[in-house]
Amino acid sequence: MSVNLLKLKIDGVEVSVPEGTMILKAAKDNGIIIPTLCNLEGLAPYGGCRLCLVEISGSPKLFPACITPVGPNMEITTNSDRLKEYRKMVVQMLLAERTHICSVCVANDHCELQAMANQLGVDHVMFERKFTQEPIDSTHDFLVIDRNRCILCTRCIRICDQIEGVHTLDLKLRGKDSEVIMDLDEHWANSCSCTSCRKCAKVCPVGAIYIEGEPIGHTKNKEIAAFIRDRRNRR
Amino acid sequence: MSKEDKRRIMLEKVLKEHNYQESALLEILHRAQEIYGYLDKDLLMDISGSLNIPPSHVFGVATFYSFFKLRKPGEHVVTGCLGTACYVKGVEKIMEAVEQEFNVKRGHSTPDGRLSLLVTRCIGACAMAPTIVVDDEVIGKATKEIVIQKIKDVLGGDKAENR
Amino acid sequence: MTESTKVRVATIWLSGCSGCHMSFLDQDERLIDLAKKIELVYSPIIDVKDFPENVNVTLIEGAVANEEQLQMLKKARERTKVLISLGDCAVTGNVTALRNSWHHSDQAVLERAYKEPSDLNAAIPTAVPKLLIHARPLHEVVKVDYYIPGCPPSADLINYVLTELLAGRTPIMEGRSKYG
Amino acid sequence: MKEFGVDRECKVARTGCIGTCSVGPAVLIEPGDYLYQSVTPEKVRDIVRDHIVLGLPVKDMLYSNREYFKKQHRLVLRNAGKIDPLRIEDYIAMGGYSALEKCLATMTPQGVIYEVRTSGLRGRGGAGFPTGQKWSLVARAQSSPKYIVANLDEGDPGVFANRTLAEADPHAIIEGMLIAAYAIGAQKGYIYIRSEYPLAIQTLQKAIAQAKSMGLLGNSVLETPFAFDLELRFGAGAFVAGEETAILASVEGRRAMPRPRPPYPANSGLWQKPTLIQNVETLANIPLIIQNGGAWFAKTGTPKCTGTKCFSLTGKVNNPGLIEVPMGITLREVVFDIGGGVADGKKFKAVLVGGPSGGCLPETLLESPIDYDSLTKVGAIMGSGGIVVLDEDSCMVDTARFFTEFCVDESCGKCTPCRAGLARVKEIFDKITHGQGEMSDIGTLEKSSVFIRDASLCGLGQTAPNPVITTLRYFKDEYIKHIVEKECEAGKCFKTRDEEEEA
Repeated sequence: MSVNLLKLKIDGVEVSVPEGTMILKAAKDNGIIIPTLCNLEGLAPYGGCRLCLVEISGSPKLFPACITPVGPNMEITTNSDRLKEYRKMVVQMLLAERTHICSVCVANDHCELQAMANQLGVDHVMFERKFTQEPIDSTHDFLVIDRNRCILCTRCIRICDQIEGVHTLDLKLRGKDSEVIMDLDEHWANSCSCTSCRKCAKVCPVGAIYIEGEPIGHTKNKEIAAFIRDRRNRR
Repeated sequence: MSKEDKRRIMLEKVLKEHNYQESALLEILHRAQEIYGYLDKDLLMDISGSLNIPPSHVFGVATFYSFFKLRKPGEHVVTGCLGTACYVKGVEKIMEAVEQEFNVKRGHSTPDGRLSLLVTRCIGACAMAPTIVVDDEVIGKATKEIVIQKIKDVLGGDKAENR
Repeated sequence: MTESTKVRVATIWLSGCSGCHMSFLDQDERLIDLAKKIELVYSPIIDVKDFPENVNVTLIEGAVANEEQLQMLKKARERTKVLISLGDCAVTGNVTALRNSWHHSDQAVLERAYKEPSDLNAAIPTAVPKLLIHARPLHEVVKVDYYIPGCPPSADLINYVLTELLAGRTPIMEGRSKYG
Repeated sequence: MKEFGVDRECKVARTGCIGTCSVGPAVLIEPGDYLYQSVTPEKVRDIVRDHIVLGLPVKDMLYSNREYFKKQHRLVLRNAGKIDPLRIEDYIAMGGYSALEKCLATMTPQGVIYEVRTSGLRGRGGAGFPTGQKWSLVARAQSSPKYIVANLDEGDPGVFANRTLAEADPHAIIEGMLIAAYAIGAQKGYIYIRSEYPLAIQTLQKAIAQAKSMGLLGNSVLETPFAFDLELRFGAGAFVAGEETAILASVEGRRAMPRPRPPYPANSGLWQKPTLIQNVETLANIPLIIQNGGAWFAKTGTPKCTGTKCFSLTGKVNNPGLIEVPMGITLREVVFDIGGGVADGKKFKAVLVGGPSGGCLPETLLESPIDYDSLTKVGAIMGSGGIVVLDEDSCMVDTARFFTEFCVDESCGKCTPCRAGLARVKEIFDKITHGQGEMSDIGTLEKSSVFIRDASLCGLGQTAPNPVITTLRYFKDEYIKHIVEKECEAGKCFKTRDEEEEA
């Protein structure tokens, strides 16, 4: 099977990319990192966080790079002033949405949201921060979920469904009230389907799901989904 | 046959009608709510098993849509329409009056379970705004006096029957 | 450079742990260079009673948590040209804002702090200024010109920001600042 | 009627909504289009005696505002009030299903699409995408089966055009779907309808059953090889489910969360198969286009926006109701000529066009013609056709707050701008309407609403800031008054907590 290569420009650099590749991946393969929080290689793209928005010349709209495939002769801009400004907005809105206090968080220094804020120069949040009282569930032997730190990226839900294959996790309610739940919104210890595989904790970009007593740097593993998927595909 | 068994048979019929299709989840939740009045966790687990879809998925769907009730509603249900036209025409004042008169907050039931006060985002009767639905009766061009009297009537009606 | 042409700098310590001030002092020998250009006119580390007029730069550590601090912050803002939030408490509320989650009254916060943990003679001290309902970052109360996040911000970062400002440049925080 | 002995010459018929809801119950007497308003059982006796027996219309009970109908142009609502929606025979008697017959007997699918293209019809769901173009995309898509979804999830508060259409003329929707299905090669269709519309659901259920028994739906439509089956799917109280990709998720039995496009539903819709999603009002236009030709249809409206549009006219207006007007009519004509102006002699302040994510337009923009492009230019949208008139008693800050709150409640929560952003915008409004606003809040509102518009995933988030953006553009003075002088001229804001509890 021959792969059709497409020619396009990313930030002015001409590149050749296999047809069907998402812009995010195409950029990464050519050394351009587009920020994202919800996307994770190996999981189906979600398009929710809106950090990876890029401009494609000829369209006034912005496109999520994680879920928009490359097209022939596309001219993609990944880092205009407007995009930088909007990415800062996304991070500010996420920081303001729930209780994000880096200094007392298990994920301090290993948090993708924190790193994103630092990288983008979000030196303050223009919105009044919410200090939420979402339930913390530490009933499980070693897995803990603190929903006050959740950014609703759904990586945990997707890896539970797409890689582990049990779909213990899902979202309940909608909008700002959305929460990650186990089964019928049970305590984690009472979950009828959780296999305690820890993948959710491995891919959580923040400190919302973590393993009690284990250094978080040890838990986190961004490659796990891509690795398992890749090996499965080879079979 | 107990009431519970009868309901289960009705539910089974609904499930069968839809061929136990995953995609009919919304329809089945609708019908289950009609049969049982509300959707408790046992019922959701039952549906999850019958359609063979994960419990968290069923719970996620049941809570995403505001029409589904996961708690037992009151015997009588008053629903205020908070659509644009009703809002502009002052439905808020009527709702506040009802809340005060019957000591119930929107989204909740009275402690004795006799009355639930709910809100909806538009029943599509905008030219009759403001509208309030008391049980199944739509009251158009409502005033707080009319609505409160109507609620008193339906609440009082039960008492008379009981006697 | 004579005293009168030096930049008048103040530092304030509101609800914070003083770690940011420690970090400020961690600039070590760079402080000597700094001292040639600035005059420290008000700070917890010098003995000046009232916040002076005509201050060029004020660095403020800590969140605003009580009435006294609120008045202090407002006064500082009025008398300062460039106001800088120093550290996570000033920028985000940080640890001092943890109490915001409980949405209690100030009384409940005091009881939690002074009565519940103590075994003996539990009492709320009378000298505590009245708490605000929420501990807030500075920019929710007054206009803030620059932010130096961090818990604490590194001495390098503090030095960078001050050096840039003294040189009349705008500090670039992208990739430099660090929360937590 | 028996009493007067005219029961043989006259037929009492039930019918769908005529559109004059504010003066209901209404009775229409044919011939002559005599419409009686606010009828009661006692009054009916007078009407029958004077009008039918003596031939003298009862003048003081007639619907007084002839202007209400004069400026309207009823295509979609052609049968509303004229036929009994529960009788398929009535629909057929008015020429119903002959367009379908014409298609199946004399036209190729390409020919049907050509007519629709020629008509210039654009999607009535709000976005205004050219219908013919959409059809050819689905028709050209390679995989099968193909599906068609009729969108009757009229979630906009203050809008009831689709409900009226379904209740008054359900077969027009079904016929439109059949023709569309024939054109694109679909064999299965769903009508996705809000569960809040029980009468419309019943009407459609009956209509589908009748169509099935007449051989209009099923394995062999009108005894041709064309097969088409139709099912109803019920919404369950989620505004976002009206969005194109969210409706697909909902029909599949999932949470109605939109997904980014591409891929477009035309290529990958229901169960990843090519799917045509069309608003029911669009579909109801189809039989007319086939009957009379695309060129005939294109004569109504403006060159770029052909045909008519139904609007739910509500708020502080004298004649609220459902209207259908040609594209290009001005807002002034709608509000003042058809609507009869502002109720109770109050002063006009603004008109909100396009539902909760529409724009608030001031009096100076009343000359704007109603079409997709002109409305977008002034910051409003066609949306699903809601027009709410606001008078001097309405506070624009409070209005923007109300719609923002609506969108906060209805956001699905998938993307950050809509979920986290709108909630912050609403908090800023709460601050301002409680007297704690600062001038810097205006800047924050402007910045965030433009960001939410540009960065949100779906139409809900992208249009949700419209009321904020337009009120900031046209009524900034009111914001400043609220913030600086803590004054609300309409008297809506600045209730203290005590006052709120008292009320």
